[in-house]
Amino acid sequence: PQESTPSTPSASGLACGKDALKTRTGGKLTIGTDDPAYEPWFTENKPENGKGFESAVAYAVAEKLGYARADVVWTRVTFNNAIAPGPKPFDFDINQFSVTEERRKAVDFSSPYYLVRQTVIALKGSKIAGAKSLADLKGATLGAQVGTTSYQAITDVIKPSGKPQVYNSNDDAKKALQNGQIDGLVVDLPTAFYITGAEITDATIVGQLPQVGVPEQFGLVLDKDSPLTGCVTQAVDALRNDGKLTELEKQWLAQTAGAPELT
Amino acid sequence: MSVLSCRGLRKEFSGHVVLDGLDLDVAEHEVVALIGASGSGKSTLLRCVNLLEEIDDGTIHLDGEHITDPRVNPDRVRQRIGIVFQSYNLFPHMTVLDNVTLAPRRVHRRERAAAEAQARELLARVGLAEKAGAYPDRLSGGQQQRVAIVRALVNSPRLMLLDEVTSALDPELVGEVLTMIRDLKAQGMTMVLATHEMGFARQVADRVCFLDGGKVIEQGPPEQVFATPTHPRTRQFLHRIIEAGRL
Amino acid sequence: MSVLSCRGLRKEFSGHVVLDGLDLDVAEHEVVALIGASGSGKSTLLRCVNLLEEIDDGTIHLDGEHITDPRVNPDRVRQRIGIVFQSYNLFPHMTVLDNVTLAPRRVHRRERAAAEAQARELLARVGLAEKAGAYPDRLSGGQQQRVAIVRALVNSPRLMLLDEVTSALDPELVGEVLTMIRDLKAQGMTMVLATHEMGFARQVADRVCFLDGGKVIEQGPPEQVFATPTHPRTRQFLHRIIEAGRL
Amino acid sequence: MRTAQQPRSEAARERTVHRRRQTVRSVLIAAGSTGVLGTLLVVAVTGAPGWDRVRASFFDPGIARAALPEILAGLWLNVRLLFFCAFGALALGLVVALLRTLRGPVFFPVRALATGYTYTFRGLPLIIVLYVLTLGVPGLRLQGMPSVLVLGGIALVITYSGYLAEVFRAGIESVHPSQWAAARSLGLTYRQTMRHVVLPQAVRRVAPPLLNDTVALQKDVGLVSLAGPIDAVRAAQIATADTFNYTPYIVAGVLFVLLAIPLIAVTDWVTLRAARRQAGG
Amino acid sequence: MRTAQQPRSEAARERTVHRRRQTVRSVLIAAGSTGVLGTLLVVAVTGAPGWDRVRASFFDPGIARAALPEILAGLWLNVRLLFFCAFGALALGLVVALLRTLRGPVFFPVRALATGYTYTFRGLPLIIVLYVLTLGVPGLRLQGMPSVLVLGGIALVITYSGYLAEVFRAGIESVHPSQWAAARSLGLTYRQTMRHVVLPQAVRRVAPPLLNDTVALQKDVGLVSLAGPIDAVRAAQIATADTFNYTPYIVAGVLFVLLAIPLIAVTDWVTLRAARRQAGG
Ligand SMILES: Nc1ncnc2c1ncn2[C@@H]1O[C@H](COP(=O)(O)OP(=O)(O)OP(=O)(O)O)[C@@H](O)[C@H]1O
Ligand SMILES: Nc1ncnc2c1ncn2[C@@H]1O[C@H](COP(=O)(O)OP(=O)(O)OP(=O)(O)O)[C@@H](O)[C@H]1O
Ligand SMILES: [Mg+2]
Ligand SMILES: [Mg+2]
Repeated sequence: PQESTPSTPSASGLACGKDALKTRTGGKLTIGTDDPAYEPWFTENKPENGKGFESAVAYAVAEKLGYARADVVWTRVTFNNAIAPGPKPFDFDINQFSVTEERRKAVDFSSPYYLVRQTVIALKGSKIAGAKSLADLKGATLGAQVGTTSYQAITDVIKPSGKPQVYNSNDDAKKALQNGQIDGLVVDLPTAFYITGAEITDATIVGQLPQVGVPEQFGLVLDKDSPLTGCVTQAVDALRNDGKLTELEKQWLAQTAGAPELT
Repeated sequence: MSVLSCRGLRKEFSGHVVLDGLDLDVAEHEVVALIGASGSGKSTLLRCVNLLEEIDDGTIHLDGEHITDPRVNPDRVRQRIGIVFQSYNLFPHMTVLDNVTLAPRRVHRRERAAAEAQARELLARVGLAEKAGAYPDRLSGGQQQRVAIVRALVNSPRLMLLDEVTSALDPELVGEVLTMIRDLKAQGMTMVLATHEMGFARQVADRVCFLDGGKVIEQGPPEQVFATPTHPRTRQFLHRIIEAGRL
Repeated sequence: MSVLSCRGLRKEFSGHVVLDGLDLDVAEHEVVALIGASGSGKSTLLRCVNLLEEIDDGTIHLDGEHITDPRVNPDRVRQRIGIVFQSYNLFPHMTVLDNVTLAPRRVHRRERAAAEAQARELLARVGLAEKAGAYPDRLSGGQQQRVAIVRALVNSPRLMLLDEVTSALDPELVGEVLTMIRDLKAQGMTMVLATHEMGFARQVADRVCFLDGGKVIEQGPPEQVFATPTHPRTRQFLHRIIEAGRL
Repeated sequence: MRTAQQPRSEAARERTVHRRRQTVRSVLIAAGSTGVLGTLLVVAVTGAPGWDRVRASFFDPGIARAALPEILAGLWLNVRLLFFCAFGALALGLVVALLRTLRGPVFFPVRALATGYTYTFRGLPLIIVLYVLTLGVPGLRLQGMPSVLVLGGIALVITYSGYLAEVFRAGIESVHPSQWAAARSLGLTYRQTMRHVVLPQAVRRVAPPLLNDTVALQKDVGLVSLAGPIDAVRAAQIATADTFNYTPYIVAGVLFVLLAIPLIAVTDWVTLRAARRQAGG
Repeated sequence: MRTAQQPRSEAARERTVHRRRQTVRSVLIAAGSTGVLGTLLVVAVTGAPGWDRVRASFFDPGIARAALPEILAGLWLNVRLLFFCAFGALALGLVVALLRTLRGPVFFPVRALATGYTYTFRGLPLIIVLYVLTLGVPGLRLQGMPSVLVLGGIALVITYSGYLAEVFRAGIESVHPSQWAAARSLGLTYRQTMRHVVLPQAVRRVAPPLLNDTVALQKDVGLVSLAGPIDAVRAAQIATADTFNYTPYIVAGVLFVLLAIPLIAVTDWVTLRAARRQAGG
């Protein structure tokens, strides 16, 4: 994950101070995320409290760019709106956006701040709770949120025989899992830990899906050709290099190690 | 014994008294014409006799049976009385034959074939044999009215009530219906008819009753009532009718 | 010179010929009654004269102007002709006063005050002064019909066309409208009226025209046409009317 | 005309007694049957095996209270959107209907366009129009692009005006030709007749379907939340996500029904009056 | 009755010539105005600054072809749901309407329930009913819980039957009281009159709004997709999320409109006939 993606403009030589940045509101940094904002990425649906991994990363980036906590303004944008083409109401958005080439046609990404794996979770008594391989999942009814890489993982990696179920939000999908309407739910690993640990306690992590192609990474989303992309990338790189990202990961996503691998 | 006997009939609509102690007797085979100004209660009287309106006082006897007794089943009474309205009220979604056979089949539970045979015979008698399969809106007003009469007759009623059966018709079509009613009279049907057409009343009625103030205030053979009315109200009414060119 | 002059009028509805070379002249101050069987084309003729129907052949002149010329603006012509229909056709969403003043205000661009003053005067003359603010559905049929006539009169038409103006009315309400038409006649209004009421024709018409087969096949003063019809069709028609009790 | 109340004959007295007895019996029966049915329903519902879970999941007063402020804030968005969209759709629908009833060859393309418009937007699910307008169109980055809320409102107006245009047109067609004849025979032009005689009557005739569509619109305005803005349903959804409890949906539903009841009552009243008038005519 | 075609007089010939000239002129004007308007539209649209981007984002044939199979598969779900839900809602709506028109004190609670039903489900957004039934109710894990699709179908049936009940009731009320009088005077009972005389006429009267609601239902059945099943719109959404191109929505929209056109055409025809009959009556 150290290599920044090639199309990211070089940050060197850019003046990235608070005064030089052309943000939406001068002197303020507007950061977007969805409503509700989910754990463990945020806590209590309050991005402004600085708690939760993504909230902490956002404030760290802001700090690197020279913004005090008070200069950060949060705005709420739905997942699908944030990555759709079109003008953006934020300077950057942090909402578990996986960096993909398709999305890059519509928006800019910063360099990645987190390496993610898609994970299948199921109720403990479910027929797939003990699955060891992708083949064990073939006959299962799986669900995911629309427009996510999780859904793509179902259709591209697992390729189940039945139709996947698609939901507007992870909440609906979780409810369907809890109701037994789907056998398994695909989400990213930290979310999987949070769901199984705090939300649906009779659910368990079945396993992580194998990585195909480039590793999946989360990046900050910026408006296409945003003048800030270079500076934000520079800030994320700096955080990675000085070990801050690892530290925040340990603090907020500590338990995510050790999920079984599906082959 | 009279077929119909009304005693002290009283009917009001929210305080507006329409019938006010009306008495009327109709003997078997008799044809009685009700005349009177618009709003004098002719239609109301007929609807009360058919139990379509609840009366407020008085009694109605049909063939000696007290039909305004609240314990009487009105559906059974209505089967013995035929009523025909000014506006025909055929069922527009049914053919002529279905209109006529609806009551025999559903009320009297007769076989379709038997009911239709009888209906066709009656229709043929009034010159509508070939209209059996037609829908009402394909018929002239006069034809529709004849079907309505046949529909009432098919129950073999003891008494026929006819409410302005010609007044929605073009003058040239009135004749057909008149002929039919004259035939019914010849067959001995007991009838009460409300009408604005004095010519009609004169031609078919055995007795003319003039309604005013909720009562029958003058009655007698048509020649007498039309030629030498005794009550001033009757004279005034007939004068207005003559003025309008309709006597 | 005649006010209205029709020559060789022809009108068909999808192949069904209703008017077939009809000629009719109406002199100033003359009242002409059109009679004839239902479907003989009386209404069609009146609608053609008012340019509500396009004719298929022939010409119509109004005060010597060729009004069936396709280059003539029909809206201008209609302002000079008043027409009243059997079913009144008042505008139900407007008061009597608004009904009457609509044309003066919108077509003739008159001041509201002036238009209303004139309308009130006309309404008062026919006994409807206090009904000016009422809506049509609060009026009796006779009152509605008088309003319809006033609405046509307020344009000061050269010619009034009256189509069965009494036949939707209760017999007791006919009188009011008859009186009004007699007054119009006394004031010298030129009128053509279609009617089924021979009594009405007899009372107000200077001349009666009997329509049959799309033509006027007999005409003359009412006494003559009713008493000694010459054409066999006329005799037959009058016979049927008498039979229905309406002559 | 007397308005005597006391019936006088023996028969009448007997009938009155009978009727009074029947009235009393009716009230008793009504009360009794209501009680029986009510009890049966309550027992059936609360005695069902899952009732406790239903109550916990759908009728939790604490959660209801907590969610209420957010849902009310969302509802305010619905109300405002309803207001503007209703007027916009009525105006646009009327214009399209008038274009569709224009006569004369010059107007052929306008008529055809108006017809195509009504077909397209009556056939197209609102949600597609919403997605295209709120997610797709901003991507074009045209100048002066309005906010998502305005775009969503436009989607609602466009979709509903397709219906309303047809409602207006049916109203115009339902005005009796004799009204046209009466107006034209007075010398009024086509426009004047339409404006002063036909339209006022047409609008009155189609008041019931117009109101019905307004009720439907009230329920649909919330779909703009698919594009981001938080309406009442979305607020309930967010609250549900917090608590994993469906009470917020019930709260939103009750608020919607309360909001709709006056409109529905007016609609029913107008509809029945129209139905009875049709029956009476 | 001759059906002569040749007019005979000078005036008639002149008028015929004039009319023929006008017909020709009309056709020319129609063609001309269509051309002009069409050209203007095309120039305005394709010449607009963002047209290239619009075409690339909304009208990409390659993406349309790629998305079509999935969208068609989704549409098949819509069609099946429409079929079952339409029948279910019609049947339930009729039952509720009949309950609401029952007379007599015994039926008071039934009438009240039926009234409450129509108010509630006309006021409640479909999306709330859908959420509660498809995601909330299964959470109770009652026995014999049907599938999401069936639950979604039930939500649609419940919501739409609220409307349809009112439509039927308006139809029943619009049957002239004289029809009741005529049937009762023949000795038919209330039930027989309702069944054989009133209902058949009522249904005919309300055919236009019934059909309209079917068109609306066709557009709404897709909302069950929020509970998981993939309908046409959802399929388009998935395809769009893959490519950030809105062509799949356009494809879905075109399919919906094509599917709806026959139904809409029938609806319009029935509506106009009814409007004209009302005008003619
Ligand atoms: N259902 C009703 N509710 C209230 N008033 C009614 C009702 N039916 C009739 N009336 C009133 O009762 C009076 C008598 O009406 P009815 O129809 O019996 O008169 P009629 O003699 O038949 O008149 P017409 O010659 O016009 O038919 C009228 O004043 C009428 O308005
Ligand atoms: N718009 C129309 N389309 C087709 N046929 C029509 C139309 N108007 C009238 N007719 C037909 O033209 C004929 C003449 O009708 P018209 O109304 O002029 O007769 P009328 O003499 O006024 O009859 P009535 O005494 O019944 O009023 C009838 O056969 C009628 O069916
Ligand atoms: Mg009467
Ligand atoms: Mg006529």
